[in-house]
Amino acid sequence: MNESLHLWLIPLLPFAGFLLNGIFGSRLPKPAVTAIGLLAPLGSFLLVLNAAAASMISAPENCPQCGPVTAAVSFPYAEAYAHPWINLVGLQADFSFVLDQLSLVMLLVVTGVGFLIHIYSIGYMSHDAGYARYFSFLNLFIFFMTVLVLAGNVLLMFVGWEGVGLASYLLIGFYFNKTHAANAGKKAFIVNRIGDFGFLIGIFLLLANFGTLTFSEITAKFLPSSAVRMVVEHGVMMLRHATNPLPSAGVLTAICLCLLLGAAGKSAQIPLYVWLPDAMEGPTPVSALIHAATMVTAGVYMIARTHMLFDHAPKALTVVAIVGAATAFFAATIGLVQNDIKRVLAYSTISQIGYMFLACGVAAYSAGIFHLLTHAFFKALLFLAAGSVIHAMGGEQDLRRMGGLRKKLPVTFWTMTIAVFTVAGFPPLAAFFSKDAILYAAFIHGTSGKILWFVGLVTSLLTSLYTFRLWYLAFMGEPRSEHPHLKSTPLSMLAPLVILAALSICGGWIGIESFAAYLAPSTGVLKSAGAAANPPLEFLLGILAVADAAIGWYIAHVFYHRKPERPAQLAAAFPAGYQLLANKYYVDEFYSAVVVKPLFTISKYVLGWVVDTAILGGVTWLLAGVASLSGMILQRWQSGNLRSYAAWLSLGSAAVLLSVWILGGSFHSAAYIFNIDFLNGARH
Amino acid sequence: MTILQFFLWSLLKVVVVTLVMLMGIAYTVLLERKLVGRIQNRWGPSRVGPFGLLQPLADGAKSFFKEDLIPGAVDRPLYLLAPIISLSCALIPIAAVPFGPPGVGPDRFDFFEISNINVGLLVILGIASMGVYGIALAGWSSNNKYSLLGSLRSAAQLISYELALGLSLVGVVLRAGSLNLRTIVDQQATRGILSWNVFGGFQFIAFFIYLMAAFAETNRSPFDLPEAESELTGGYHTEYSSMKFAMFFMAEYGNMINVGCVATLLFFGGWTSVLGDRIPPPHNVLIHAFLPIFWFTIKVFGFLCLYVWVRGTLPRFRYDQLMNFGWRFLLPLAIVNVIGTSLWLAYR
Amino acid sequence: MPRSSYNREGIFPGKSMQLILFFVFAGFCLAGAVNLLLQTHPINSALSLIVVMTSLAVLYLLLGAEFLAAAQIIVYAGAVMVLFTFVVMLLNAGREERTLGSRAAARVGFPAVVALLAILATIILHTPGLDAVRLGRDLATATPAGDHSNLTLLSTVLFHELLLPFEVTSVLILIAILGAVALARPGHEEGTAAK
Amino acid sequence: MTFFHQDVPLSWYLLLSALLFSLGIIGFLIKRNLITVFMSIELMLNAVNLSFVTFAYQWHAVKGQIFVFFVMMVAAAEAAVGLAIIIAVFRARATLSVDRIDLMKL
Repeated sequence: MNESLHLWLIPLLPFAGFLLNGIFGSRLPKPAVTAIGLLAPLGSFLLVLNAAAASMISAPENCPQCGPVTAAVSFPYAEAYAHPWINLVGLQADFSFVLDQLSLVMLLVVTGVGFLIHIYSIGYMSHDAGYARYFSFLNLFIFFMTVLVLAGNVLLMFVGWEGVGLASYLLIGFYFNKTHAANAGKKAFIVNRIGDFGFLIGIFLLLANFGTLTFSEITAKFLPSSAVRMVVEHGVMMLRHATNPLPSAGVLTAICLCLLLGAAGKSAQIPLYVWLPDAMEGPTPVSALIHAATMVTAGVYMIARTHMLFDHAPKALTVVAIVGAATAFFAATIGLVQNDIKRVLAYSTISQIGYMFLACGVAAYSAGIFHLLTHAFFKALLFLAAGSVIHAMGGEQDLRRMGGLRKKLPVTFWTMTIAVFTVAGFPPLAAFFSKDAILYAAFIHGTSGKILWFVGLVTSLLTSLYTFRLWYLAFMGEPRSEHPHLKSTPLSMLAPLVILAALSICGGWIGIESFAAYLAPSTGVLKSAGAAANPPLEFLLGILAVADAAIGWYIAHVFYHRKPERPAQLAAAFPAGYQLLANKYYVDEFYSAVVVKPLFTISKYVLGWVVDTAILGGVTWLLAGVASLSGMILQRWQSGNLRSYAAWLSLGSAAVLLSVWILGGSFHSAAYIFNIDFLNGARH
Repeated sequence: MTILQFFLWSLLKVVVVTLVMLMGIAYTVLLERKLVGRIQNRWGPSRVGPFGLLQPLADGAKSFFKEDLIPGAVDRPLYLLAPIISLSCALIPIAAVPFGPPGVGPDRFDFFEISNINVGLLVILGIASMGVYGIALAGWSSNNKYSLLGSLRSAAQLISYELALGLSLVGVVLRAGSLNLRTIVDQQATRGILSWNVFGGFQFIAFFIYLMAAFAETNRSPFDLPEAESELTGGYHTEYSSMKFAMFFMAEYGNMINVGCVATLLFFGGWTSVLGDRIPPPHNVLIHAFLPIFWFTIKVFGFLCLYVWVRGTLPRFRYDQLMNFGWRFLLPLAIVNVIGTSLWLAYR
Repeated sequence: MPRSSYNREGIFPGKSMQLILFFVFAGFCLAGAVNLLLQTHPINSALSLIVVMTSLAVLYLLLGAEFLAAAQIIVYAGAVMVLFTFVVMLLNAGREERTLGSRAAARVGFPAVVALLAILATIILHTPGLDAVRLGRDLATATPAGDHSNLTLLSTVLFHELLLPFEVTSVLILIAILGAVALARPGHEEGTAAK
Repeated sequence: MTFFHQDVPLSWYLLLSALLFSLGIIGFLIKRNLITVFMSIELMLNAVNLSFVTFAYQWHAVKGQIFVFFVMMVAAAEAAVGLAIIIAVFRARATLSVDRIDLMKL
């Protein structure tokens, strides 16, 4: 019943685009580069839509337990290629893609938003020298991201994981001749390495304790225990024996914490969030696609993917929740005082992802994914709008030098307004539903949940505060600097803005219940939804959320519109606090003092002088000496004289013949030397 | 028969055939001189004997008694070896040539062929190809630039045209399915002239190629560049005199005869009559024995006449023309012929 | 008349003929090979090699491989060696001078060769089954195919079982031709020294 | 006459081929002229061919002869290329002595 969806094409098209643009891009004319760069993601987007259509028929009840269904494609739908990809004792990793509700949603986001941002980039990068290079990198990112999402086992996912890291590194350092950009790229790369280190350890632990890395098999381990059970693998139901028993809770917790470290690294959560703000050095569309919409949410996706592990490790879940809440709060506070428009958005991103982690932490994965979806829309919108502002002001990013852009950039203004209201969480815009779902899920999550809920509430106040601050500073009031020439924004940039605006208006109207129901097979049932739902309470909480969003708006209105001098006074009143915030809690300084400087010292003195120069150098010198000495002896052999070669050759052949003869033992076997077996074969 | 008888008979065969061959060579020379004379509207040799029939003997005696001078700078052993190689390579191939059907005579002793080899054709070609050495060594050993150039030329020419020659024969071999000359002849005997390879076997292209290549192989005009007097004063045998020169001379005509024999065997039905097996073999033993030889000789004679005719009429090629003709025209043509023949045989 | 009546009986009847011919031509082979070593001028060596090859052809004939005998003469004696003599003439290579290039050749090589020969001889002489087979009486047994030429069998095997190797060899030869042309074309090789 | 009335043992052919092979090696060892060295290679090839034909006879196997056929073809190709190389070397070095030609680069 499973018709082939050709999942392999989804990553492959962007990869082809990457190769074409990367190799020939510099020689191709600009339109050709554009065509290649656009067609690749468009193709994979259409394929994803096709997959969605194929699966939508009676999609919700597709799950391993409920047997055959009437859909053209039943989830989880898997394609395996060239398998076994890795076939070692104890390690079986097929090169297999799996498509289920979760990965479908994620794919829609990645390819859809990705495609929009590709379009946007045409206008934004039009005057850039590295046009082809930019598009090839963007396609490369799409390729790796789709691999990450489609991966059927942790190992393949890790491949995509590293790949998107690479793409992000390349794109952050796109303007590699700017020192900041290069350093930012390096920073992102290194910080991600720390996270990936955790991820790797997690993978090893998984392999050691489960003996498999395939998601479906891991899930199977948790199914109600019986010697033989049904497992869905490669899209067919097959019997599989339960091998080694379930590991202990401690081990599970350890695994989950390692995975969490990886997720935190990729998704810029405490303690590894420091790279994201610097990542804003890259081109704005990149910030929108990679560092807001898709890549940074990969951590959330990963946690949702491996939820079967987290479900059985409550401690780890608590940690996830705490990390998420803390990140959300701190990032929001920092966002309050940033003056670079993109940095404000970066911190907003961090805090929003904090929300998602919070959701995952309270086992409301579908809520987290829901927020991921909406966030992808409005945050991409925010970034793109900011991008068009920057584009219009010729690269100006400082909020204090903007202002009064409302009339000059009407489209940008209105879309930005929609985005701002969305972020702040006003109904009926998308973020309202998702954030509301998260807060509700947190609230009903035991007593500790109440605290998390409160933090989330405060954070949403801060959120609306800093977003409206941005809004007022950029668009309201009078121009604080004369911008000589406002470049007109091309249509290719405006169209994505409008589309994304529409999406972030109605993206949430699905409603968490149906969304959660749809995701249920792959992320488990959402407790807060369905039976346990408590409409009045939910309504009350919604009112509260909207209220404090409104408060945030009011404060911002007072501070940045009616009495612009007030913030300065406030900063003067609490210098310490202001400095603390302005310097982002000195986290970077702390890291550099605790980690970076000692590392440099050790590397320079201990590793550099002692290990490298003395030990390794000495050993190498010794080896080289031995080698050259024996070379000096042996080189007399290679006299270059043909006849001496012949002499040694004949000696060697004599030796070989003798040895064969002697090893052969008897003359009969010596005779065997002669019976060249192809002769034996052709006896007549 | 006993080994002794075998030896005696074989000896007899060899002696007879060799003598016939030598005489043939001598009189081919005469034939050429007379014919060319007629072509050029003059009498050929006519003084010695009736119609100059004894001319060859006179020539032989002359060249035998002439002073045999050997230049000082030559590489002596090779200089002496070269003409021997040439002549022997011209005389040996006849050993593989059948003049008539087997089994005539006491207990199926093969009178009409010195040795019946399975791959007789290949043997003839091989020995003919050895003839290059005679010329090459002659030119090289006589330490003279004209000789060297001539010998290099002729060696190159021989090698180039051997390809075309061999390929042109492949068609015939394919049709007969054997390299045994007698098998090939028998297969042409069935319907007389209609089943000769050159007609019935559709091998006329092959024959044309063979003809051209044969002219070149024997260094005959229009391909007689190695001894182009105008440029090379005599080519590889410039430094040779008297008997040694005569040996080269004989070698050339011997080769002509060999080539003629091969052509007869492969394309013109060998010793079989024009009607082939249509007419029953005569009862008279003598006629039965010598009719084949008659036919064979007639055919070879015609071929030799053709040789002389061509020499009398055609001018000499230029060297590059020669090479181009061999490589660019004959060789592809031969390949096409092979392909065509095999297709024809496959779909017949 | 049927082809089978043309079979190879009556070339050399009698076993002693085998022996005589073997000794004669084996003698030629060895003499030629030794002469190849003794001669100082390459052209003489080439000629003696030709002697070796032609007499080898006769030995092939004795061993019932008449096609190979012919091929030996045509390919080796007729083509390859002509090439050699050509090159000798072309380069006008003189007598080789007695240079002392390597002591290893003398001190290692000759013992090695002697050892090799000794081992081979012992193995050959002590291997059963080799003396069992003897070339004898009528050569018909010599040809694996039996009554008429083994050419048919040869070509059958060559063009059915071993077709691919055959084609590959043709490609090889083509490449060799190209390589030869590319190498021998004057003017493009480094430092064109004394001509 | 008794001697003449015995057959030829195959081992004699093999011995002959072994002898020729060794002579080829010796040629390789003692000859200084590049062309002659090449000739001794051909001599070795021929020796091996002889043993192939002998075994083909012993086993009544045609494939032995076919192998010789292949060896011949390859030898022809080898001769063509090898001699071309020799010509090139001579053009470059103006000598054919293997003792003089002992450097890869000019």
